[in-house]
Amino acid sequence: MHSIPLSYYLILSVIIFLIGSIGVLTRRNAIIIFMCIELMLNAVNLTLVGFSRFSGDQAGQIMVLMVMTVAAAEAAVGLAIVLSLFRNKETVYLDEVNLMKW
Amino acid sequence: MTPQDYLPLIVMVLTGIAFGAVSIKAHEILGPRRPSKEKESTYESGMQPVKTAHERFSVKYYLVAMLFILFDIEVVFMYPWGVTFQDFFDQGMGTLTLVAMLLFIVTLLFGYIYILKKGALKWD
Amino acid sequence: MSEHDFLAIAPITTVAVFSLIVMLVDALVKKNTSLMQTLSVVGLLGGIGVAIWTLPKSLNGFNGLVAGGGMTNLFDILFCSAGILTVFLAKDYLERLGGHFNEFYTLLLMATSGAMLMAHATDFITLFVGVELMSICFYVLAGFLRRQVRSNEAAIKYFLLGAFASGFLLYGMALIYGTVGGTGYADVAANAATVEMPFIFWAGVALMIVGLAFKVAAFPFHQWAPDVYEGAPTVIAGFMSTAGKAAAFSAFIIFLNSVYGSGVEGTDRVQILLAVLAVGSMFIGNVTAIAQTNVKRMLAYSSVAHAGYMLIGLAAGSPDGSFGIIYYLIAYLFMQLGAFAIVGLLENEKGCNLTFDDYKGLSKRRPGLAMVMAIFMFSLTGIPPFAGFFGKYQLFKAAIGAEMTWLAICGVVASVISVWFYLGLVIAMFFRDSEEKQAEGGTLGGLSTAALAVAVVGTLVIGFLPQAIYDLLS
Amino acid sequence: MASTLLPFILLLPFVGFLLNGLLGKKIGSEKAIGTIGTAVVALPFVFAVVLFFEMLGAPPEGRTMHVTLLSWIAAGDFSVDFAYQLDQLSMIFLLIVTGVGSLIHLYSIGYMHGDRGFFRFFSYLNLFIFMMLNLVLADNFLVTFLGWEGVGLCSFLLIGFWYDREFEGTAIKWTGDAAKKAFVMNRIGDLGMLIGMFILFSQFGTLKYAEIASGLPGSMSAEMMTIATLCLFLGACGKSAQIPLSVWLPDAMAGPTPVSALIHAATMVTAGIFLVARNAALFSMSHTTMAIVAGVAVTTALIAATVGLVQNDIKKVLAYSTVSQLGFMFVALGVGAWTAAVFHVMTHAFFKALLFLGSGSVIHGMHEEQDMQKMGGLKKYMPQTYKTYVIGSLAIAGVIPFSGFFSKDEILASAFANGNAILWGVGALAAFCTAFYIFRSVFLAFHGEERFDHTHVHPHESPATMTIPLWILAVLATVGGFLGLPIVLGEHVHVLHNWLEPVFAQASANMHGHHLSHTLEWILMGVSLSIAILGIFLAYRMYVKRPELSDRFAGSFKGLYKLLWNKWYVDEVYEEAVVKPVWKASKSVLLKGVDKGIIDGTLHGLAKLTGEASNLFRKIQTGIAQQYVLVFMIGILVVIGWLVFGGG
Repeated sequence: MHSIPLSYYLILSVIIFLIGSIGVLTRRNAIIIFMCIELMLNAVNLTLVGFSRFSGDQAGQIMVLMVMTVAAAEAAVGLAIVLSLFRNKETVYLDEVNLMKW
Repeated sequence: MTPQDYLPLIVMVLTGIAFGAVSIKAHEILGPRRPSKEKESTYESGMQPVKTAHERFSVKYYLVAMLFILFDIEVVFMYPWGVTFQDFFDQGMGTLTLVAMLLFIVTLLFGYIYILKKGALKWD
Repeated sequence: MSEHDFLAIAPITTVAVFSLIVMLVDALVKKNTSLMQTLSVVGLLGGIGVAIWTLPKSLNGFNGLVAGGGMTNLFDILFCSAGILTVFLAKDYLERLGGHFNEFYTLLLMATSGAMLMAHATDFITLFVGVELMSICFYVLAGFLRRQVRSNEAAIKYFLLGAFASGFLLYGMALIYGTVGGTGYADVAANAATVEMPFIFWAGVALMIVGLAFKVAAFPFHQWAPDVYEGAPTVIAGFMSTAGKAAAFSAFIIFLNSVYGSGVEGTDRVQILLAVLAVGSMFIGNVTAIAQTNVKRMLAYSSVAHAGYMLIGLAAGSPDGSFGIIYYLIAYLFMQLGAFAIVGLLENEKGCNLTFDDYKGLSKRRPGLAMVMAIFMFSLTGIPPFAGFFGKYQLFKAAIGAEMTWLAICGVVASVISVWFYLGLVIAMFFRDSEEKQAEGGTLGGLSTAALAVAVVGTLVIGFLPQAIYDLLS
Repeated sequence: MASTLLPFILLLPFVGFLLNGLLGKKIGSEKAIGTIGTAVVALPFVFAVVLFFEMLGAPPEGRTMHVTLLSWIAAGDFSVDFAYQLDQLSMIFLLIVTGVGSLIHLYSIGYMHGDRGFFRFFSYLNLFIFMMLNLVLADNFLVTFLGWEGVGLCSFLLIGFWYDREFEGTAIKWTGDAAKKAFVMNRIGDLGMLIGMFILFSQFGTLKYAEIASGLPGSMSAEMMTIATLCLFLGACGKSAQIPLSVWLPDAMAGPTPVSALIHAATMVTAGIFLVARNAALFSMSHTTMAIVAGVAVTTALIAATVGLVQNDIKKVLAYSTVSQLGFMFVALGVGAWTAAVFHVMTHAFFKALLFLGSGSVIHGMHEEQDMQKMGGLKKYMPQTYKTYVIGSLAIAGVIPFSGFFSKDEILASAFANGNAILWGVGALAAFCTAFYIFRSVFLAFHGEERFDHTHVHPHESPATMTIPLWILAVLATVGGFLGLPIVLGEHVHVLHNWLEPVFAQASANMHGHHLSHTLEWILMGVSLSIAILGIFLAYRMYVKRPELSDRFAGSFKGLYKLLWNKWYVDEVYEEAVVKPVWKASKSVLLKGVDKGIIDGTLHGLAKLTGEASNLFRKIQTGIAQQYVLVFMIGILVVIGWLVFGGG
């Protein structure tokens, strides 16, 4: 049944996670950065589901549901924040937002 | 299953890609090109194009979209509830489980009343 | 399900329910500000009451999802007190800065309940939900003055970095879950010693430590803190830097206890790691604070240093250490919140009155405030007999108890460095005269006065009668 | 009896602090405030005297009393109470603090007259007394440390009392900076003290002096003992202004003169000596530490004294003199002459307070003029101040029978006996400089022609509230020495020694110091006396005699003045050969080089370094979120690397 071993899931999720975090590191647009973060969260979801599937323990999948909901809430808040920033500063590029430093 | 068994699949994918590429290229090569204003203009099913497609949407769209996501995603918790409800019911914990879900929905309802009263769903 | 389950989460439920009520009042009742304030305070007081009521019990509810009683409830009381002080301070401040929206109270209560959930959590799921509930409210609150660019900037930075960090936190949870085969701390304590893939387990622990270290603003994951605290509304900055830190530490303590308790080999590495983080935070925080000209930012950097002091307690990994952390957090709550409160009181619409120069000659203009501020500064420096000294003393003692005398010595050195800037402010207030006429800050409303009084009394009481606190904690 | 009186002794000053501090504005009248302020210190003095006689009545071994006011901290294994230990040692300090303290309070009523911060001043002084009493009466380190920090805080507040005045200090401009400098310096010392406390606690599991002393040597290795004691000594250096933490004291003169007299001469600065004396048993375990103490101390004594030679600000002279005298006390501690140290603390409290108050009265009469070059001939304007000041000078110079002679002679003698000739020689040199600079100040201020312009300055004698304390202190400075007559006059004439013997028994046992032959003691006594006389004589020559001589010389070439001529010539030669070099050396090398250059330089260098680091670190905070993410990621890699592969 388990034709595809667990390690495949884990490696794939690590790759996705890294793609996400590298995206956060390299992109300037706040919204795209946030998308990358969502990507990281979903990579984690993959890990959780994978583990849960192979250990037969349901908790992992419940956690995935939680993560999805939280991600949605974060998305809503995040977009609102970006919006209010855009209203004041006319930009969504993170490297232009450096009023406070040192 | 061994990798060999995937061979037909791979062949099919390659064929598909090749077909697409060839047909696009071929059309470029073979097709006659005599551009004119009408041809360049956007196709509005025969109508004259009115104004540019690039325009800002009202923030209301985003607002509603966010709210939709929020309330939509909550449904996700009802699936496991629905799946396990029968078992709880058999154990005689049906009412308790039902009350739990009702509490959950009521909490959502509070949120709904809030956005309603705050006028987040008003359009004009 | 049994009454145990509900008793375990009773304090959280109280505050959460009140947050919903406040939200509805906001939506349904007109002319409701004072009513909402009253309700918020009532809810938080209720939370404290319930917490005290269930304090003696040792509860464990919902199949190990949450715990209750004992230390956990102490944290509840801490969060709720911070919330009450913040509510008191918020009115004057927000009205003066033209950002008085009623959502503030709902968000504050929800953040508080999130913090409480973190303290109660004995399972990754509940911990994650708690962390996110608190953080999301903080994201909004940080950007609450939505017409100020600084506030927006604080919000966006906090939001992106925070979400990023919780991604790692979550990944850590997932990896640990996979290796120990359960999301509960109980599973960690039971199976950590016998995992098949120790590498993955330790990677998970590392990621969780990173995530929590971010939440407490510890070096090298601290860089968000100065910017966010500077940009956020001052009252919120105060609440975040006290209750937020406390919540993260409460989760930190419980999680690490489960790891230490599991008897898995390699916990010494965790201790060393935490010690290094502590030293880094203390020195980076204090040394960088020296060069600051903005008082709010100076406090932000120093809060990094204070996180470092408390990490010493974690590094010690002993009951003494946890005790020291709680003690320090209580002291820190009063002095830090009080300091931020005064900064907020002096701050005016244009966000002026924030640099050291603006504080020159304050003892002439506002002698009372200057005196109180001086007390907070001395306490933060750790000069006896003020509260801060005994907190530090406990932590350093714990470090010595854990054969980490060098760590205690680093702590003492760091606190000596901190004399420089804390005292600089006192000097400015008392021994300098302002060159030009100062832009007058806000007036001292009744509620703010009450809050300040509480903070001062707390600082002094903990300082002069530490015995009381010991009895409370022991 | 003790248990009933001690609380009053402790709490009365605190009550005074609250009264003056909170209601001072309301009370308003200086008389009332001054009376309250003085009474709350004078009453404890009376009580202290009562207790003293009670203690005399008790048998020597039964003289230690422990009083616990309230349990402060009791956390499982570890408990600290507001517990106080009244034994022979703390009794002496108690008497000094309250006695001298009340005199100076009395004096301040006149001195601070009309100052807008009058009530603030008195509340600070009362608070200081309270903290000082905590310091000297504590029976455990933590309460001492509480007082230790408290007095630091008060001195900080009082140095900066006139914060709006400019002030000519070493590398600082405002009195506020002087205050901060003092505070930071003290914190560096406290750092040492805290570490020492931690080590002791980790070794003995208690912070009670008695238990630690009885637990010695405990499980401590010799190295550990040395480290601990050295850390404590660092703390002592900070409070008692020993090199390298000495530079704050001269600047502390920015404060009002009564403060200089009370805090920076008589009481607070001797806290370091108290700390070492209180832990004599501990220190005597490590001969390394003792040697270092003696070395540091004697260096301080000499350098400070020589720097004192060239100061023109009368208070600066006294400040450096204080540093140097504290050096003498530490020398005594370093060679295990505990009694001598305490003895000198006492006599020094008398004569130095006297000198400071005298200078204060001069400054007062000269309308805040502190430069001795702008004084002269004040003898006839303020006779009382003059007389008392001379008495104080004789005492500090060490002229028999004034108090200074006995204490200083005992220190030098024991330095010779238990230390070595070098220690004695340097000490003697310092003593010589002391006699010289103090009388230089006498002659410059009170003798010679009047160098101030009479149009603006009208010198006048100070009011009775100021002169009375002067006289009382003068009497004490004269007779104070008889408490410690040299042993050579008989076994039991050294009252103080017999009094303190039980306290230091354990420590002295560790030191097994040897006694000098009586003849040698007589010789040393004679030497130190002649040194003092010589110094005074030289000062006289240079600041009083010589001008007249030169005038006469200008007046006539008559042969009968050949003798005088020669004498004058000799004088010149002498000055060229000896005085000028010393003068130059002290001015260029010691003052500029060591004091300002090395010591001050190092500390400012440290501060500067921290500042630079601070500016560097803040640049890391670029304000761009991605850069934070980068640091974050690096951090993660390190953490994972350590936790996963750290175990190898």
